[in-house]
Amino acid sequence: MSLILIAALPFLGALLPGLMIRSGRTACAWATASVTLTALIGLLVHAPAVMRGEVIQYQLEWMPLLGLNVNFFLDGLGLLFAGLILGIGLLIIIYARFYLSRQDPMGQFYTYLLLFQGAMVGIVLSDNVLLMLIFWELTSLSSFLLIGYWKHLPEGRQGARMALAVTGMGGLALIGGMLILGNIVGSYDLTVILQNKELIQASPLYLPALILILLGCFTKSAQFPFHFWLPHAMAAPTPVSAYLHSATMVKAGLFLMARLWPVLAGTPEWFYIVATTGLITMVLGAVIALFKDDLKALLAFSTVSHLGLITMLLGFGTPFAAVVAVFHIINHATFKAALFMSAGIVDHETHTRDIKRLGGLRHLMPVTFTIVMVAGLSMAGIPLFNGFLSKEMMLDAATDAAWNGNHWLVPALATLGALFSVAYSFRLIVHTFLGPKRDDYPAKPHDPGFGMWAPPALLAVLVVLIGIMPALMVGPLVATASSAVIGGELPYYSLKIWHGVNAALFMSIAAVAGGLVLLALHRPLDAAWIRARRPEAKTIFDAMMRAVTGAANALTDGLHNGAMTRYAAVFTLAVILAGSAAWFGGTNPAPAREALAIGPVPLIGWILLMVATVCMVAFHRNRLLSLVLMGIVGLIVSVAFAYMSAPDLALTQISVEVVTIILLLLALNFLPKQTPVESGSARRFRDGTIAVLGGLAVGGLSLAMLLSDFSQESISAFHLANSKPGGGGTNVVNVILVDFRGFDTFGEIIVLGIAALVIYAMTESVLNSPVGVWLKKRPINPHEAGDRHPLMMVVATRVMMPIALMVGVFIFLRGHNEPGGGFIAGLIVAIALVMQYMASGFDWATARQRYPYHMIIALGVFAAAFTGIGSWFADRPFLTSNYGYFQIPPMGEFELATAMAFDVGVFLCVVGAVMLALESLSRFAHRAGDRPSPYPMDIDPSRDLPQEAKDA
Amino acid sequence: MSADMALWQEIVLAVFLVTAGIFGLVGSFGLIKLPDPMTRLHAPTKATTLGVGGVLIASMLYFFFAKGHLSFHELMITLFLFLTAPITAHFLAKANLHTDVNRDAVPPPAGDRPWAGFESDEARRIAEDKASKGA
Amino acid sequence: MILTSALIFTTGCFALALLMNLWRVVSAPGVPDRILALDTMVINFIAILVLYGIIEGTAVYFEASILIAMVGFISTVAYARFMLRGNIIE
Amino acid sequence: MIARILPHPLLTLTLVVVWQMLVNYVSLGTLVFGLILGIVIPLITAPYWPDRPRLKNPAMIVEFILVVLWDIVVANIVVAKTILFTRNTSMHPAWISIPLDLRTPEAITVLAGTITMTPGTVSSDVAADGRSLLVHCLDAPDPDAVRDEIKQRYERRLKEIFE
Amino acid sequence: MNHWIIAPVLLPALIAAVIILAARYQVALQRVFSVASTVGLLGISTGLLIESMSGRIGVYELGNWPAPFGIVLVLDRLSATMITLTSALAVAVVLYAIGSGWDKRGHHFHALFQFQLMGILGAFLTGDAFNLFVFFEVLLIASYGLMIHGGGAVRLRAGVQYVLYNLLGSTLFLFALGTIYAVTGTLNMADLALRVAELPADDTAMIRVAAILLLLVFAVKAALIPLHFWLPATYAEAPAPIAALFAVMTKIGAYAIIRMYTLVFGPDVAVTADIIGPWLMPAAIVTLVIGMVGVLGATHLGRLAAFAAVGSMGTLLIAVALFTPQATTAALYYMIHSTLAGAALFLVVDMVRARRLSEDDAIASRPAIAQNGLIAAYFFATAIAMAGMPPLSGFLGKLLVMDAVRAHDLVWVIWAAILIGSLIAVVGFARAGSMVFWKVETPPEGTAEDAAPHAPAAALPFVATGALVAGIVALTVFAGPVTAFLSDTSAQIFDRQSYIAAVMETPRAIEAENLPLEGTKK
Amino acid sequence: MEYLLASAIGAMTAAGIYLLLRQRTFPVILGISMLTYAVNLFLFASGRIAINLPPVLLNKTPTYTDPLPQALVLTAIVISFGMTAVVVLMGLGAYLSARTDHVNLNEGQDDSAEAGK
Ligand code: NA
Ligand code: NA
Repeated sequence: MSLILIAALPFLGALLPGLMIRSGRTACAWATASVTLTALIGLLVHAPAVMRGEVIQYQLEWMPLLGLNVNFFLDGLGLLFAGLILGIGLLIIIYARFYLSRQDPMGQFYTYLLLFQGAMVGIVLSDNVLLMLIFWELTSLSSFLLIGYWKHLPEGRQGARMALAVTGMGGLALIGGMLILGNIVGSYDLTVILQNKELIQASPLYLPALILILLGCFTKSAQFPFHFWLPHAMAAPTPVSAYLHSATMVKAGLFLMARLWPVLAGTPEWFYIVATTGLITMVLGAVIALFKDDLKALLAFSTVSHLGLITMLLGFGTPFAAVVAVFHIINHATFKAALFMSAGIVDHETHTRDIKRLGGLRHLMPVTFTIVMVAGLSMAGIPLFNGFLSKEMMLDAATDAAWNGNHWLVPALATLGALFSVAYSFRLIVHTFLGPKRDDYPAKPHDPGFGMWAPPALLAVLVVLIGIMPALMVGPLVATASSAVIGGELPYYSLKIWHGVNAALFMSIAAVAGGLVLLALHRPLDAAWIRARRPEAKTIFDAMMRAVTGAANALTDGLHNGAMTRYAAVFTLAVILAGSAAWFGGTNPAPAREALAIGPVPLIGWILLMVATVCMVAFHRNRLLSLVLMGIVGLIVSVAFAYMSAPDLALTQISVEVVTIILLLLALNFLPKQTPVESGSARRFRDGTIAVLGGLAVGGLSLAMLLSDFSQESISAFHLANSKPGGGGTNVVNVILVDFRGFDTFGEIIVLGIAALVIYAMTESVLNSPVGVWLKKRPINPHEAGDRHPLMMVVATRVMMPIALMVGVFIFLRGHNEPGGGFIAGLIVAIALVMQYMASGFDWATARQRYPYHMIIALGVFAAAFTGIGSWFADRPFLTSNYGYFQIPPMGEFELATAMAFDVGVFLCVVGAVMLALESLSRFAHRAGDRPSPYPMDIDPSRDLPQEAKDA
Repeated sequence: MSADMALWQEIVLAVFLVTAGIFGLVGSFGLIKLPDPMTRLHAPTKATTLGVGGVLIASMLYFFFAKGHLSFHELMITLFLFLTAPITAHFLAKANLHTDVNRDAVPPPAGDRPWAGFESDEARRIAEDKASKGA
Repeated sequence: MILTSALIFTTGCFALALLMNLWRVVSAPGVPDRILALDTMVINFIAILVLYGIIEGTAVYFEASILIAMVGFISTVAYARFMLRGNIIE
Repeated sequence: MIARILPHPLLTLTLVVVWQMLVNYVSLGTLVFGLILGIVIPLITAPYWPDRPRLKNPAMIVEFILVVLWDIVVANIVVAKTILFTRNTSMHPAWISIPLDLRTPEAITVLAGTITMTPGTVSSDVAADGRSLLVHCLDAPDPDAVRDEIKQRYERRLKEIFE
Repeated sequence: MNHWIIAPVLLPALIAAVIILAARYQVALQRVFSVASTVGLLGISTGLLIESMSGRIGVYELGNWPAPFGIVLVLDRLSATMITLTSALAVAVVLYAIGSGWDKRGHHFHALFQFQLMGILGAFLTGDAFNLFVFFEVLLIASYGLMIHGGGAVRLRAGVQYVLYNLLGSTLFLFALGTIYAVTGTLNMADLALRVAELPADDTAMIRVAAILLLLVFAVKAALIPLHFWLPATYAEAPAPIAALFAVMTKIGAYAIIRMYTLVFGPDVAVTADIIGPWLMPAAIVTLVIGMVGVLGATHLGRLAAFAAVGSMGTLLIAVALFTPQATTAALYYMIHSTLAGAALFLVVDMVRARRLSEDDAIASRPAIAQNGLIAAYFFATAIAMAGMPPLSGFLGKLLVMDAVRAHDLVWVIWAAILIGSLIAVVGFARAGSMVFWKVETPPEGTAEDAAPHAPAAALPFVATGALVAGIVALTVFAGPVTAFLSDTSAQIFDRQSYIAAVMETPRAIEAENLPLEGTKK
Repeated sequence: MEYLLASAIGAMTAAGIYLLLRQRTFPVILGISMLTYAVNLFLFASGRIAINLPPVLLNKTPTYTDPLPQALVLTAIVISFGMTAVVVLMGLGAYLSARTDHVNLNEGQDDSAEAGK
């Protein structure tokens, strides 16, 4: 079977459980198991070849640009691990079928499990470190789901998060390490990396890479000081613990250390970091395990300890130690998985995992007892069981290790670790199964059904078989796997029970003896342990997480506290600072242009503008006054435009100005009329400083700009030259607007149209909310003057509106050749309509409005767009204009330009948008009691006249 | 301003301009000098209108003298100002009546309903209802 | 020469008037006074623009003048209505 | 029919004139176009001017305009004098209430506008029933005289024109 | 003549006009138009994308005026990629909005949506600096309306801030454009590139100011620290489908930075070389960190998603700030990824909101929501993507970025920021996900029936969100071909000459009648 | 002239910024409007200034001022008008809905608001 298929099968299979769960739990389990079994068979097919020393490869390009490819290879190490993952996985699937209760969503469980399995297989088969990283992180994610599987348990959620945080952190460090590694070698392919030991170890980046990679390994394999997550992950259902924490996930770190052993090991850095960490972890884990009353916690810490042991072996950096490590990986997987499953059985049957509430189960659960005894003795390192073999070899390897020249430290600590290992292993057996039967078990214990005990039993059998016939059982596997780790000649070693009388034997005996003594002394020691104050990893972690989350929250909410004033201040300062830095980093030549003379008229304008501006700031709290002052500023600006040869701008500015003021007045009607004093003087000083800085910067930039010349000729020379011959108009600004840059104008009218739609939509939503109800019900302001629709105003409007419309038509028609155009005309017409609204009121005027403003906007957009599209029929781009002169007899020569049709669109859009906006806004003022006025004016004495007098 | 003109033309123009300037200035001065809002209202509505009117006539004459072409634009502005000035004044007077004026000092109208600005919406509604019932 | 002097004089008058108006806008005791000052200011601006047209000998500023007149009227009315009724379109 | 096409003939005339002023020169083309607009625009705005006031005596308009123009000139001089040379303390501002004989809104508006543009008076409000006009005088030692003059000089003429 | 280039701008504009003209009050009709337009846009964009693959740069001279005098639209691989991404996102978002009923919560949703698309697509296509401003405004003003769609006090207040902030941005844009025009006398981007390169050596201050101001403008859009303050509240308070669409809005900033600072102020333009990249990089790093810290510190899902968006912009801008072809490839890949993932995340957040009693999105336990499992799965997938965890495109994008910065001076800082940022995000997402989906409250007794959270039955939201997730998966699976295309894209981006040549192939000036221009140096 | 224009632009910018930093929507909007005036003049000034040379080809002046910035400013004026309209309305809507016109989200309900009565 192709390697990619082996890796992909669990992922593809992950879809099955969800589908199969409807066919029942057993069918679901079988479907899941068959997936794993298929993959396992596919793997084993390759075993003979791998045993022969071949390396099976599979390559598929994924992201060649990055060097991330779907490259897999299968060597001895991969075979060993993949076999463990799939083999034990198969047993776990069967076991879980019986372990999980009816309430547990089994489909989900198997899905997560297969995802995890796939990720693990992916790690061990990857021939590309980036690919491996993906699988690596996937194990973190899928284990997050598995650990948190019982989501109603807070421990499950917390344990899952903790595991994810710690292993996730390691995984991210690993990314850094792998990238460096790939960087040094120039390839992310593992086979390439593994051939470049010298290059890697000589690189100055070796140490950072090593540290980052080891961070990944240590966190995954629960090495001190990252060991604390593992026990908390025990909140997971036991099949998960058995799988993840005996055979697979925690072994991923070991796998990676083994995988990279050929290129990373052998340096003092490697030795001191890896071996020391392993040693400490081994001893610490064993010590804590002794004092754990929870079966699974005990097993978890024992796992920590054994992982430490294997890490230490890999850390020694010697080929022999590496072989031992591989061997112990196999052994640990077998006995620890069996023990976890048995612990699960005990929990399942007695409804407790507390050793202090157990004891005497030997009689009630003989089968379980047998399994636990076999596996437990193996864990203790008692002869005839496989754990003994690798422990002896470990002690042997430890005697060869010198720590900073000290030859007894490592062996002594290794023995100490072994001693505690013996103690907790025996405690597990003795305190749970031996002793008198009790009558206060939470549930009546008995052995489970075959399906549940068979998987651990099978492992127990393996424990014994390997223990008795190591060479026969696993000799070839150890050899191939080890040679893959070492990447060269295997050292001398032999897998057998009796190695003769050597140092290791004495250390072993001491460990067993000491362990039994410790067990005997357990009660007082336990009391002392409970009394002793020691750092609780979970408390520390929780406190840290709380602190970090709290700090994150404080920082986030503190920075983004919704204070617009601060955001604006930061914005302004950032712009000023960045702009100034850019300016002072460059050079600015002396002024090239001579300043124009200052005439009296502009000087007056300037004085007025400055005074109005200053007053606006000074009196800004009086809102009406500041609005008036703003109107003055606008007026001066538009006159300034007129003065500075921009009549079109003057017209536009002034007409926009009045609509803006009307808009603001409509709004101000509902807003407070005064702005309260809220800023202290320090704050005002700060704001003033920013304002002055900004003013100086902009003023300075303006001056520099005004006194300099274009460095190259401006493109507008073209516009001046082609306005008449190309665009058919003499008002170059208008020709630019409707022709040269008509597309800008198209966007601009759409902006206006959108503005009106937004205003309309918002008005609707406010008026349809409780606010609208409140607005309608609000009492009439007794301070309002009477006379809503004054007679004089109405009459004046009747005359002025037609005149204004006429002016609008005039301005529109002349726009192409003289100042004016659709935009200004639109505003004038809108102003005329507003006048009507102001005179006779909203209801009366709206009732006489024949075309909805929405429609006018849309028609405007259409007119503009279809004028543009029209040019497609002449095979010209959008908005290509054409113009011509036509004779209409009584009126003389007329110019017609398509640009004028475009301008009609502009006109319509402006009228529609302005009116829709104002109309929407004025609807706020409607009160519930308001009657639509039937008359254009409130006072009309002619209504009292007899009918004939009116007709006369 | 390069056009050549006869002296009398210049004098005529100057008279209009100077008069206009004086009136413009007086109007704005009155705005500051006069004692209460209602009296202040008189100053600009009249003096200023005439001031700007003078300038507009001067401009019309200028273009006629200088270019021989009678411009109507100025006439239009003048017309417009004359049309709007009373409305503006009317509104401002109403505003003054509303905010600053002692209502007792204002003589009552001939009929039984008050000045429009003094009649509340509620009172107007009642009066209108009564009128429509009577009709 | 006469014309030039007259133009300068008149421009000066209206300039002074404008300053007075602005002063009034800022310092007036009541809002109607301010609106009145603003209205006067607009009219004086028109005068200045027309004078400038004479000085420059161009008629190009008339549209601006017409528009300013129209717009000045509307905004004055709007301000006054705001004073009177709060709501300017009802 | 004519009324439907020309709801306000005088307005049409005004618009034609306005168009000439805008275009700033007179030709057949501009006249025709102005006429077209003068007809079309009132049609568009007709809904906003529903009733159609008729002029009884249009010839009087000319006389009325001349009177008013003269009064405006006088008004300005008077007001300028008052501003410049009368001490604030020696002024006699006064309110006067003018009962109206005019009934059409257009006529009342013209009267009010005229009052505002002429000597020392500003029309300030209309009575809620439209039967009186409130006028403020800048300096009127004898308010009744002012009232009579307004009625005599302007309202009488307007009455003749409009009603 | 290939008129298709302008179709992405015209189609939504016309459809919007049709909607407001003919379907103002018929939501069903609006939906039909809106979906048809969006799907049509996707088709057109895809066609243009395929066309752009040839490597030829398409230029559309509006009004038949030659560049630089008129406005041009330019279709190159970059703009084609961006419009396709936008159209694809729009299809998902519009379907979600319809399925969730969001479009009925106020007026003019579909019209504004189409206008918004017009603005975005126009911004990607235009080759004119001022026209870019216009399209920015189109998309912004439509976004204002969409942001406050549905109303409500908090949303309106947040909306006011959003508008005010962006008004500042627009003002700054005009300052920058004024400065640019004052120095160079042109607005066409290709012409600008030519002219900036020819600037006299002693006259650099002004163009430097222009370059930096423009950068700040785009930085506002791209939510670069310290100009990102508009984003969190806006994204958190906006209707979710709109927040999802906004995922592409920040990318406009990034796009504009890539475009402007490769073409006009490229890394080889000495005048500005020392201020663009060197300023952008540290800010991008801080953005990343702030964003990820925000993910951890968030107490509401909306804010969490918003800060995830900020963080992803940080990562993206790190890649952009290098201004190398390799890093730009990474940036583009990450851009596509974070658009899809960020949008999907917002939709998932909305699904949670829609099913909670009070429509709140607090990261706290509540009674179990309907379809908890499926939504949790979506959340898990999008969280993985946003946090940059394997196997989804976020991880690949992150690797590409990290790989691309290897040679940079700040490589260690960047790597640390990216990796630690990912870690913080992972923890934050895990915390949020486990609180919201795992830790469910049992509803108080007796209220079980009527207090049962409403479960919108429609499948459309799931389909729409699923489509985005599928997009992420596709982006992951086809990372090879995608990156190959993007690599060609960045090669084209850095080949300024071909862009300039394509746009400026018409004669530089047609001087029919030489009218002197005041202020132009001769 | 250039000095007058530049200083006016600077002054309006300063006033705009100061108002922008106020805490209520109304002054902030006025501040933005001031900034808009300033930036429109700035953009206009990018074509430099010329007196009495409007780019209308009917007036046969010897030269013309730069028409392009004028067209740009026109577009900018229109756009900023639309923007102002929207923000004014949104500010009003926010005030009516939230009973406060504070621009800062972290400021609580405003009891002084007229709407609250
Ligand atoms: Na009078
Ligand atoms: Na054209």
